[in-house]
Amino acid sequence: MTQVFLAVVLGVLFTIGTYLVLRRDVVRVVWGISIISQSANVYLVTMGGFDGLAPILSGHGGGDVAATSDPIVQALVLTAIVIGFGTTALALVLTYRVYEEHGTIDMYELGGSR
Amino acid sequence: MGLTTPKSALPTISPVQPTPEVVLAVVFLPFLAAAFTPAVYRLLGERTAYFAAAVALVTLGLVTDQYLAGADGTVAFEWIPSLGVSLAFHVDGLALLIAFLASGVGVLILTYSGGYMHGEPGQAKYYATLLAFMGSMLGVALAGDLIALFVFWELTSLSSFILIGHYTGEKASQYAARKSMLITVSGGLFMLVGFLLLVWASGQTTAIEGTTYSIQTLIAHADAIREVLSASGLLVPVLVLVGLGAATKSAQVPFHVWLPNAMEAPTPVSAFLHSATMVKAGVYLVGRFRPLFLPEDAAVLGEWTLIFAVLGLLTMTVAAMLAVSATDIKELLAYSTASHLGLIIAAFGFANSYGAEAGAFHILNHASFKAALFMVAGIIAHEAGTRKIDRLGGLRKHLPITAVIAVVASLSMAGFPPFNGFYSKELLFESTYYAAKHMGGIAWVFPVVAVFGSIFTFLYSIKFASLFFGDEPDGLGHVHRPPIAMLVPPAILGALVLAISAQPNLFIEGLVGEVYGSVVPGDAHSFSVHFPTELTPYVIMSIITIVVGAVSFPFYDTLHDGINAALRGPTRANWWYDNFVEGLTTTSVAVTPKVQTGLLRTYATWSLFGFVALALGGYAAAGLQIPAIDGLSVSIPIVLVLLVALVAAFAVDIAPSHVAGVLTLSIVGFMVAIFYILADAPDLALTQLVVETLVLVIFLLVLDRLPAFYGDAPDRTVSIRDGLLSLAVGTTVALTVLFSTDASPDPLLQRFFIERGGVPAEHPPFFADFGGGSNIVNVILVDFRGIDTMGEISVVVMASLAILTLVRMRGQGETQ
Amino acid sequence: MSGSSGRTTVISRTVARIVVPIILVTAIALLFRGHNLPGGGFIGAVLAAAAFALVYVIFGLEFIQREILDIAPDGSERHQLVESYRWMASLGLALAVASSLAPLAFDMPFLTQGVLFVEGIPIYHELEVASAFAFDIGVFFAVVGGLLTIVAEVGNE
Amino acid sequence: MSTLVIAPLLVALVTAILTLLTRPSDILQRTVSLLGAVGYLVAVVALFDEVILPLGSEPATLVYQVSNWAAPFGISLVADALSVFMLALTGFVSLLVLVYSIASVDGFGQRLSYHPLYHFMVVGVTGSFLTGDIFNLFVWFEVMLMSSYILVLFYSGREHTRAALNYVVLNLIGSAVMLIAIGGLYSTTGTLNMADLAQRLAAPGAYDVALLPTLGLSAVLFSVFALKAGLAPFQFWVPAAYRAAPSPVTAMLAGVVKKVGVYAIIRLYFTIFAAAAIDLSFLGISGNSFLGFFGPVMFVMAAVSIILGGIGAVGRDDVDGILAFSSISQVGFIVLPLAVAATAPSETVRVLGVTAALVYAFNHGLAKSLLFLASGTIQDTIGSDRISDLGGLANRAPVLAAGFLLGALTLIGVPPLSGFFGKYLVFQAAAEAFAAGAAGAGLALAVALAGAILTIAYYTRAWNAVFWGRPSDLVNAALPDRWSIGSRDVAMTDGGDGNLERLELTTQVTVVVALAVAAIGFGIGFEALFATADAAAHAALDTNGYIDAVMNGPGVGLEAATGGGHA
Repeated sequence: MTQVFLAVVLGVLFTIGTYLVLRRDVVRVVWGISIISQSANVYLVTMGGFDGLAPILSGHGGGDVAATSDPIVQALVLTAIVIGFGTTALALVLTYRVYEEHGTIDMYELGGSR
Repeated sequence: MGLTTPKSALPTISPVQPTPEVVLAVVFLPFLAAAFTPAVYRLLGERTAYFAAAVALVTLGLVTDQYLAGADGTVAFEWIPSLGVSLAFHVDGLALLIAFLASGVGVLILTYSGGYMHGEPGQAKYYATLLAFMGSMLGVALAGDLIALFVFWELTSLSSFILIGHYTGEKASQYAARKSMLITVSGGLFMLVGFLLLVWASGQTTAIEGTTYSIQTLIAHADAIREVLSASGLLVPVLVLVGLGAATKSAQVPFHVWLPNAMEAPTPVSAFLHSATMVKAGVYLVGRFRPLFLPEDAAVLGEWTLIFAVLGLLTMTVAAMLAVSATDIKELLAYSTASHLGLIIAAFGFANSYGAEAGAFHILNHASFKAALFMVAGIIAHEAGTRKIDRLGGLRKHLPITAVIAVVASLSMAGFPPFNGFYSKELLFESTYYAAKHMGGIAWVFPVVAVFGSIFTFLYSIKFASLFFGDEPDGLGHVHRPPIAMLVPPAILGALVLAISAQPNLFIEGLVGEVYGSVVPGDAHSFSVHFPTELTPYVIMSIITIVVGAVSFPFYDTLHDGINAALRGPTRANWWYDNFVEGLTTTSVAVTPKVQTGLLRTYATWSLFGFVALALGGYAAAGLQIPAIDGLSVSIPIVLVLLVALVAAFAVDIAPSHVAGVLTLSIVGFMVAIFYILADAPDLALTQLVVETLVLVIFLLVLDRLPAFYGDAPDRTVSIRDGLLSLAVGTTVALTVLFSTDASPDPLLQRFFIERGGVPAEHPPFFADFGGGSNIVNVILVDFRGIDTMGEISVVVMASLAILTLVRMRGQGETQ
Repeated sequence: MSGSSGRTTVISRTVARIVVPIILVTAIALLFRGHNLPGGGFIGAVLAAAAFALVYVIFGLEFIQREILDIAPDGSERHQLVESYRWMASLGLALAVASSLAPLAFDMPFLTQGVLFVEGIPIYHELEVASAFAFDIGVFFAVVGGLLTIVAEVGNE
Repeated sequence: MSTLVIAPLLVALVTAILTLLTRPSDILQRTVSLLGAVGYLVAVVALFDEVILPLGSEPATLVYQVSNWAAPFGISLVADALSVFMLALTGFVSLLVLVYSIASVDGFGQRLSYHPLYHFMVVGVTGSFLTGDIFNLFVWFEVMLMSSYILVLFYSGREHTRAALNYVVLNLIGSAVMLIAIGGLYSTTGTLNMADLAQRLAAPGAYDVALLPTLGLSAVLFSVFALKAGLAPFQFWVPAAYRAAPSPVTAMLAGVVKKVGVYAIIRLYFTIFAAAAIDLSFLGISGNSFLGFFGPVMFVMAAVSIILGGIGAVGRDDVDGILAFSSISQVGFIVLPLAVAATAPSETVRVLGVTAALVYAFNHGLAKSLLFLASGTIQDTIGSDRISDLGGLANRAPVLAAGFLLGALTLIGVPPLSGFFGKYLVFQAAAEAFAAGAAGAGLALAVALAGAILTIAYYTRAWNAVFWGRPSDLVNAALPDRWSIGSRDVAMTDGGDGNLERLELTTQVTVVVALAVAAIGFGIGFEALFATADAAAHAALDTNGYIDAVMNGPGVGLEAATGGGHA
């Protein structure tokens, strides 16, 4: 089933994220990346559809497939969230180190000499 | 026609298969010796020259052995059977002639080097490279396989590069080496493409089984190959491509520019590589492929003649004029070499037998007189201390033997009867005349140009000889006697010139006739030359050449200045080369910073543009229509949560301070967490919530150390451009969501995981074919897709290493 | 922000003293029940890390070193805490890999998980012992160690 | 199922962890690291032996189901000739580069994080080559990227942090884009397993697969692989990152890590997406498979890379910069025959094109790592890689010079070095396509020739400036006399323990020489390389064989589930 609303929301989130990535303030760039990765996760969850229960079975034995949300995308997103955390942390500390080394977090000033 | 068909006109030589071991030794002995040269140099010092000469002598002996055995045929060694490429060697007249030149002139040059290179730096490298070159050249001569030919071909270019750059400290050497490498290796690549098209053609004809790389097999099926090429319109491309290889290597106009610069090499190198042997490779190539492309009965102006006769005559004339404009004796000889190579190529270009004869004979003649002249030039430079033509004169008094050699060789070069150069030039005239007569019309240009060019040849030849006569110019210092090692080799060559001049038919019968056999299709007959006794049209051509040359010799300086005056800017081929190479560098310096700006926004813009273009291109190429929109399809709480997220994201964009931005950013994160709850993903929600908190903490810790906010006030155009790109990215993502949520494939995986993730109702002691947990997401993480998790925790551990490295390696920097 | 205790209030300390243990217990509970209910090594780990981060933000690194881990907070041992976290991460990763390698000894593929039912235990009657749990513990420590290294090292600055 | 399939991955992973644990002891850590790299090579060779040897026989496709779940439920690792070919390159280069690293990387840095990161990078690369699951591919990409981020910023100075910032941000965008592509593919096809994906794409009706959006989604994925491979317009991160990283890391990045992007392109577009039949009609692009779309795409990207990289390299004034731009250009040369193969008029040309790409990739892996290591040695010895600071090194360090020359000649394509055959096959693929009248093949030939000429131009320029010419003051200070392996006198810029320095320098030069010998060896013994690459190309194009091997492979699958029985 087409998810028109999510399409619009994700489209706008990506628009905002991209716009931030193109800014000159490194912190804003990191924000942009953060929004983009979050949106990608939301996108993945969307691909599982919303028409079920949480994928947690009651007791032993096979569950009801039709009534359960797709657990696969959730597992994927969980992996993606943790990886995303690692990289965001790296990007942040890198920002700090860039500032220490260059005394600026202005992309234009950083890019001055190749 | 078989591969080893006897030449019917040469009954004295019976067809014998070449001895594989000997052929192999001929090619690889020099390489082997080259590998040992550094060690030998440690032992022998400067006498390494004689070691190298001995190696060349052994090689010459081996070549002679095959010649005397009457070897004619192919021996092949397996190399890359999967490709059909073999290390095949083909011995025939042409191969033997070039092999004789490479090894014979090699002996002389290496001996001569023993005197010339006295006290020079880098001798181990010098002799090793010369020997390797000799091996490569022998490989070119004997190669019977296209790839094997190409291998040795490129190796000659490479050794030439190293030898031209011998004086590594000199800018001029570097310039010359790079130029020769750029031109000859590039030309080689074009030739390679030509070869590959030939191989393709061999696969298309039924006459040949499969594809072949064997040159002789191609020649044996020349008609079929030509037919395939003509039918697919590839005949001219192949000729041009192969021709480019030959033209660059043999310094044909306009690729002749590298040859005069190559004179930066030590003179023995110039004599060896850049006159007698390496530059002959191109000529050899044209001769080698002549029977493949030139049908026996080609009476019309075919593609072959059009390309090679024109190229050759143009080069012959232009280079001869340039030789007249030269101010340096080696430069003069270099242009002269290009001119004579043009003569040979032109001769091979004509479809009549005289052309083949002229070409075959002139290869030998040119090598004999030109190598001698280069060695003479080396003696002059070495003993008189200068190579400037206007500073030289009257050398006869100091260098009497050298003078004799120079005069003999110069007259031969001028095409003066009865020297050997005269006979081959006469044959060329004959072939141009017959070509013109057969074809008529525009073809009459051929003989006219041939004579015109020859006049200049005559002029500069006499000029060179005249250095030994007349008065000594002021400023010419004391001229030493050359050491014996430098005198004997040119003397031998001078004697050879005389010998060929005296008994041309002996040499033709012995060797050149067979060369002729190699460059004409089908069964060949030998030929003979005679001193003209009647006034034929081509004898008249020779007379015109000599008379006009002699009459205009007094005006040599005027011609010299005139040509130099005409050589301004674009009329010089060098101008094109220099501007091309310079242009590359300046373009690079100008363009690269515009692409690699160092600005992330440039990089991100292009990368995102690539993403958008690929995605939209893919959707458009598949002809996708935007799917029908069927209502909201999400619950109201989700709508609300996501709207809040949107508003927060927008607020991030316009946040007035870093802290405000981070706080609003975490609102986005928390909204996403709520979204996960609403989307029935409790694990995700939990993780997202906690991760968001952690990120917030780290953000705040880092922000604490950063400067406040950068007023981000981009100009309007930048904002609009960024906005448009962002919108394009957003639209692409939105479309992607629409397209992908429109699909509902068979949910096999989902079904399986839910069926198998949990614990079965009745459980055995130990089982491994059920996930064994109620939380399917966790079961997937630790079991079904456990290896994803493994990778992921590695990333987390590495992230911690990253932070450690970033902080602790501070100040440990490399010396950069 | 090098953890000056002067910047924290009594209230925040008190809150933290109460909240942090609760979070830690929750984290460990999440780890244990993850196979059947929302939770698991990941989530537990992230939550535990968050608890430590909170302590750090409120009390500063010295406090943790001095009060909890009994390490003298002088310059030479500044990195000691980070080192411990690092070991935790490395060992967690090692445990995860080692437990995944174990099935190879039984001629089963890497990462094959199984469940053992121990019957006849008082109260529980039967206990499921999932081999995946060992893996999950490895994940827990790798993630906790990794995240804490990051937080502590950033805080160290 | 043969544990050999996963053996390289496990060896690298265990080595990475052991180097984390042996941190307290320098010697132990380095020994473990080195043994691990040797073990990795042994594992790869054993796998190679199982899959490809004896040459000429039908290569095997070995499937390993991690966690013992059958495809498509668990994650499949697939070792076919293509994967093993790439692994062989990795095993060989990574061992030599590690030896070099131990001699060249700062001691404190080695202790701190270098060894684990290095092996994690190998883990990521290996996982990417072996995996048969697109999300798992994402995970290995992340492993590889995370380690490469850190290794790029390893020295954490001005240049390093700046280069890493751009590198990290671009790749983070790439990761998000990759997630979108994977999510979309899952949503339209219902699977993550590559073989299952191919199977479903081949019969979309049977699985309710939405075929049309898949083309766009695979194109999105393509942009990610192009980013990894450094193909224009995704090449921006390359020069700065290559300059910033320690030279052995750059050698690995250029020699091996880049090839992961190339591998992914071959694997996914030639093995997997090629299964889909689709009618294309767009802007003159026509065809009946996804490759009809990707052929022109690859051609444009390859052509721009070749020219842009070549032009960029010609004017650079630092050796690393020249090599980095060359790397952009050379990747274009790897992808160009793929473009030819994608739109190939015949099966023969298609195989030839893929073979050409593989051989070229292999040679580039050898030669580019050689050149970066040589450049690193120059920097370690002289203290600079600006060509204005260098000169005359051919006489001062002849062995190093010979190594560099051989590396450059390999990339120029001078026979009988192995690089020649790469170029030869690229030309052959283009020439045969051209002769057969394939659209654009003539243009491909022209681009290849132009690129080859540019290659000669920039390498001769670098050679002239660095190795010929008069020795600069820096060179005179660092190497006042001729220095070669075994020679006793070398004055180092920073003094220190002369013996150790000399040993380190000797080690570095020995590694360079080893790579040069390999370049010669693989040229003269090209038959073996060709046969392997040919087998790999056949494997890459054998979609049905791949599907068959994976889908009928080992593991617990649906039958057991529906049957309710236990093993």
